[in-house]
Amino acid sequence: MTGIFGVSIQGLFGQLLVGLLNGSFYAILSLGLAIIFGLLNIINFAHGAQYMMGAFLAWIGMRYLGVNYWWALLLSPLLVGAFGMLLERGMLKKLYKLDHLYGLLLTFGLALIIEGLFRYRFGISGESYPVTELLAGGKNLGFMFLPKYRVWVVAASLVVCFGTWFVIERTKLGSYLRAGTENPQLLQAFGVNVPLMITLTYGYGVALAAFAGVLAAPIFNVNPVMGSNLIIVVFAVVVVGGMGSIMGSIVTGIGLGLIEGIVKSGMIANLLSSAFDSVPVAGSIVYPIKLLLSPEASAVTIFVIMAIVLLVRPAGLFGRER
Amino acid sequence: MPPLKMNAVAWGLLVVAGLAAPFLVYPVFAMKILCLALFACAFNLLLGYTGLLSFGHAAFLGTAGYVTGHTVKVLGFQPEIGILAGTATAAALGYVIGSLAIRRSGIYFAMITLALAQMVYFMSLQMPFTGGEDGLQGVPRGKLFGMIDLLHPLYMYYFVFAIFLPGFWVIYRTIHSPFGQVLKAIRENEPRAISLGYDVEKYKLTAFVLSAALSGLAGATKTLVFQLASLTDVHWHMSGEVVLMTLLGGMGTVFGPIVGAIVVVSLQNYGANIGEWVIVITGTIFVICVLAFRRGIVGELAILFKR
Amino acid sequence: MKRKLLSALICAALMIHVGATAGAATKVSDGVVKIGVLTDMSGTYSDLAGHGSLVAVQMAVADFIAKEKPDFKIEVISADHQNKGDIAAIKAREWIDTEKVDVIVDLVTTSTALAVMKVAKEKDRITLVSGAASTPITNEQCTDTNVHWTYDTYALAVGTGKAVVKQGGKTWFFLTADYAFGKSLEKNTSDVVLKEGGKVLGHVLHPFPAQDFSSFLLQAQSSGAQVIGLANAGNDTINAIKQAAEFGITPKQSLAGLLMFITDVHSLGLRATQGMYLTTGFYWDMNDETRAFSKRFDWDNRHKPTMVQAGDYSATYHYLKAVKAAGTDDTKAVMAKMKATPINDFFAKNGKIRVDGRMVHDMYLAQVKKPEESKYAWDYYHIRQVIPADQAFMPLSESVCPLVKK
Amino acid sequence: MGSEYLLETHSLSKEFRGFVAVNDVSLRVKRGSIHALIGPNGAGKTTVFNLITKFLPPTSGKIFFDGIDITREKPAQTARRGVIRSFQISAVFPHLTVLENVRIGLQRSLGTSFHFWKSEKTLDVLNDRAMELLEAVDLASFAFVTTVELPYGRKRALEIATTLAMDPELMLLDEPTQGMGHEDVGRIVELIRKVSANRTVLMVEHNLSVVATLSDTITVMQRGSILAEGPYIEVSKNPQVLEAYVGTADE
Repeated sequence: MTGIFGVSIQGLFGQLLVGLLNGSFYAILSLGLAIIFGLLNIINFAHGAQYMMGAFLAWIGMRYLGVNYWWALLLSPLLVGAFGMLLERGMLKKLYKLDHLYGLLLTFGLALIIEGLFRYRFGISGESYPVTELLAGGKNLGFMFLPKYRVWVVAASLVVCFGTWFVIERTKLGSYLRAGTENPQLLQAFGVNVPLMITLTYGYGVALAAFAGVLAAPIFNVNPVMGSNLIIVVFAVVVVGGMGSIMGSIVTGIGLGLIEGIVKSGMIANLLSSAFDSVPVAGSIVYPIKLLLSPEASAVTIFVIMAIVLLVRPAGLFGRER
Repeated sequence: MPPLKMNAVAWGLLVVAGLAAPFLVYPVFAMKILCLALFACAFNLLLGYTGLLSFGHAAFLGTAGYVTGHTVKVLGFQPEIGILAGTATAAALGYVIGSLAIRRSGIYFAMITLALAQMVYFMSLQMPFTGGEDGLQGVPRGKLFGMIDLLHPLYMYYFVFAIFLPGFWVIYRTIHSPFGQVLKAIRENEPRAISLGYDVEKYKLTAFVLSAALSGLAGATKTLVFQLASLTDVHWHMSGEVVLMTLLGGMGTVFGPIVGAIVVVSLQNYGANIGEWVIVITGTIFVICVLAFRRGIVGELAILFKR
Repeated sequence: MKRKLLSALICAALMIHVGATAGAATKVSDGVVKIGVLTDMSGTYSDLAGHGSLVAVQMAVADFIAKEKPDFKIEVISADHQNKGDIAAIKAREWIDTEKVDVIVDLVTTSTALAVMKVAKEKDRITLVSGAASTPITNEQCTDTNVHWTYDTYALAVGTGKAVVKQGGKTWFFLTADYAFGKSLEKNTSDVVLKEGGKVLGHVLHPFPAQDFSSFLLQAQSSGAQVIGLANAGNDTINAIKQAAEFGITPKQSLAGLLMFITDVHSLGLRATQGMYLTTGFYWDMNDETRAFSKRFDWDNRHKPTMVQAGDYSATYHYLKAVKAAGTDDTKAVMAKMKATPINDFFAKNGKIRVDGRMVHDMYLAQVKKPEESKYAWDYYHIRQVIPADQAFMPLSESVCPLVKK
Repeated sequence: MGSEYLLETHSLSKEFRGFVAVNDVSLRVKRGSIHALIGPNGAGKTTVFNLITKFLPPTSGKIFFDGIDITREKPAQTARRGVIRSFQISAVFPHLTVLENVRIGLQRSLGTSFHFWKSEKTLDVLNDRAMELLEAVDLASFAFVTTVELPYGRKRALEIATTLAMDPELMLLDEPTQGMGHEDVGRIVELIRKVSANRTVLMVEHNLSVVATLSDTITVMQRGSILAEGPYIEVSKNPQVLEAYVGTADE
């Protein structure tokens, strides 16, 4: 087998491809968080719970109402987005003048409530959502089997991510949004209904989470904790990308997926082993680093990256210094 | 009532309640409250008095627990040596994490502490001496100074109380010290504190290490109480719990975190039957605290008494 | 993961006073036999244990009273240990000190089981572990006041491993959760695979818990192994199975779930799990006895009992019988009686309790049905083979429990 | 004693991502003078302040205080040399009492600021000096009030008292009269005049009448560069300055 450090070229290719698939999930979730942070200055801890709601609504629709996947893809984000707008109007709104800390704590509490209610109703084991007929199966690329559904996930999330980026960075509506982050009073003076804009923005960010949830439903087990498993990682993506930076969150999300793929392949750990293990002292010095970059540590990879990025570039890769 | 008098009354209540507690409630339960109250007070030193929200404080609680457990169980030292070792390790870890984290402030500070604590969690899962998922079980309480058998619940309780009181006193004194004045100034207006010639990073780091050490003291003691060190104490949920205790009791109040710890631990203990609702109720408390009750229990009471 | 951050509000301890009029014979300390059900009511394991475990224990008590007409009172209390060792330990201590609890049942997750076993040993009370799975419970950490009732990782690994190798699955690759439990599951299984003449091609450790398994599955796939052993549990297992189907890994390579419950199969559906082999201590649809039990168990028409819950019933009943037979609730006497009496009920066949606390009984090798074979709700397994009690568990000769005299 | 100029900057520049906020500014502040920095919004005045007090690192150029190169120092270090600034928005510690605010300025001299084991009562020795300073800014009667409850103008006065507590050689005042009513302005102007005795003051100020009454020298900045420098009479006649201010000096 030809390969680098115990991983075949094909194997690496497969890992990168899979990494891209995961990356697009991170991207779409962190994009929602970034939009919300940009305008509301709130870290939306409930994002994971809202993602879970999206997936569950799709499942409920299918199970009880006969709503198919495509309708779910449309309806679930709309419903969850509307729910988000209610939260914004009812609760978040009262916190804008306070320390950012309170927004974080409130949404943290909301996440617990939502998750608890779903747990109570649906139990912990979760439910299974089948892949829609049209996207079932896959294609054998020789080095790996590529499920059609994952290709669809990548395509759909890239379209949504870059569409959102385009609207925010290149249109008049987007320019209002950006102005709103800089100087809401001035924008209000120009006759823009800023509170409404904030509500809609939060709704959109939340709807993005739900959209990701519906995309995820056929891949992952739909269960009440699926979001809280993911949310801290996505947080880290937003921080690395630069809080509130749209492009930063997209690029970092995808990039992290790719890096995770490489770490999970075990290539880096193997490389460090082959380079240092025979050297007596260096081997034991490198050991903890190797541990942090081994496949089983892939869940920590993002935090290592985050610590490094924050020390070198405090505002994140794409963030602006203020 | 003037604040000073109020503090004296609170101290009196604290000592009396602390001495009487094992005769009123189940001693182990009271010990758990003391440990977590000390933890919350140490955390409050940062959040309430320096304005730093650490989302990774479980790392200090848990690491100290493991080190103490290992020192006592495997290396066979006496309990007081174990506690010292745990506290010292937490302080050292606090120095490392603190030096990295205090370079940034606000939400970034919270995120860095969370990230570094996640790494500590991962290490705890991996290192052979922690027992991984099963934890470090059956840590002996041993004999204090080789004489007093700590297996006796009352002896153990008063030993814990004898750790809590000075620990809490250090926090109280720190808050009301020249150093505490500077911390408050940093919390209130950091750039101004800099422009008055204070190296705020050094002050923040000192406060961070102090807070980490005292959290470690709490974790070390907790390990002896339960004879167990487990992943629970390094998990980020524990970091969230300590935020809740502080917020609920009243951040930036001296006695608030103690009240918060009593409420939260009681809920945990006596509410053990509610099952799924546990999470919903916890979430609801968070929401209510943030929306309507930001001063916390002690903060609101203080306002009430002032009127 | 966010099992629960904290805990709960005011509780009314759930107690059922199902007493009988006092006779004379049985000497029960403080007049009542108190059973504490300590389990995960809200977290990851609340479906396979949780409230259902409490229901099962209550059924056992009710049946015992109806059938055996005891001359002592029995009470059941329960609590949520939230999968935290310290909460479990404090609850156990408090129960024993203030509630005078005589026996603690269920104990899902190894860390809580070990913590409570220590407390019970110190206070001379009995623990009946049904939920937790790790082998240290009856090995290096064994106590003489504990019975490990339902299953353990060794039994599952051996049962499944042996059967799969015999079916022709000679080459294995393991997907292992990166913590003590996952690693011991992998080790137990690979030992069996090697002993049966199979080969282990490699393994990959994954973080615990994990969501996306595609990277790890690709590695398993490229190993070319016939069988991919899943040395993990719960949601990790579920997601791995689901994604293996998605990536076309199954049915070309087959999966062996080393710790799977019927609740997992239920949530995955038969399409993703069909054909898988798994070892279980109990299946609700095995015979009239089990069906009768399961029908009564189903308190809200949504649940069938898992092996953990059925084991709770069996253990509780056996314990109460021993109390009656011994004429006392003294721990030493009851333990002696329990160990002396063989167990044969709807759950356990050919059961007996060994000196290390292991209750050995027949285990079953099940294969998951194809979707078209399933006729009604929860109709999931073919029972392919009975694994006799003396072969199902780790032999005493291999046990490192200090109670075992060699 | 050092040179005639207490503070000098040599070709100071600061760029933010391609945008030049401060361009080649060489400033000389005479010892014992009141020196005003004026200019339209966005001229770079506050950035110059931030550079001098080390809150921002310069892209190029050097800063000398009392003849010593302080370009690479940390902000707190520079502050300890006696360069004390105020901020555009009032820089007080809102939830400390008025007395405590001033004491924060005084307490560093005790050398016990890291002593977390000492009682804060050890700070009481500073109370007399603190009261003197409060007296000087007419705040003695507010000593035990929580600062957040003071009216705006009083907060600026408190800020100056705290600054004085540091016994600064060079005071940097960033828009000391911003957002004040007419009466308050008058009081602050008097205060600045009073405290500037034996000190050097560099201030950014928009209110030209304040500048005219107080300052010895004026530096006018525009788009990051120095446009003109000299006494008020001279500068106010400079055609370039007039041009820069017409239409923009309407505040």
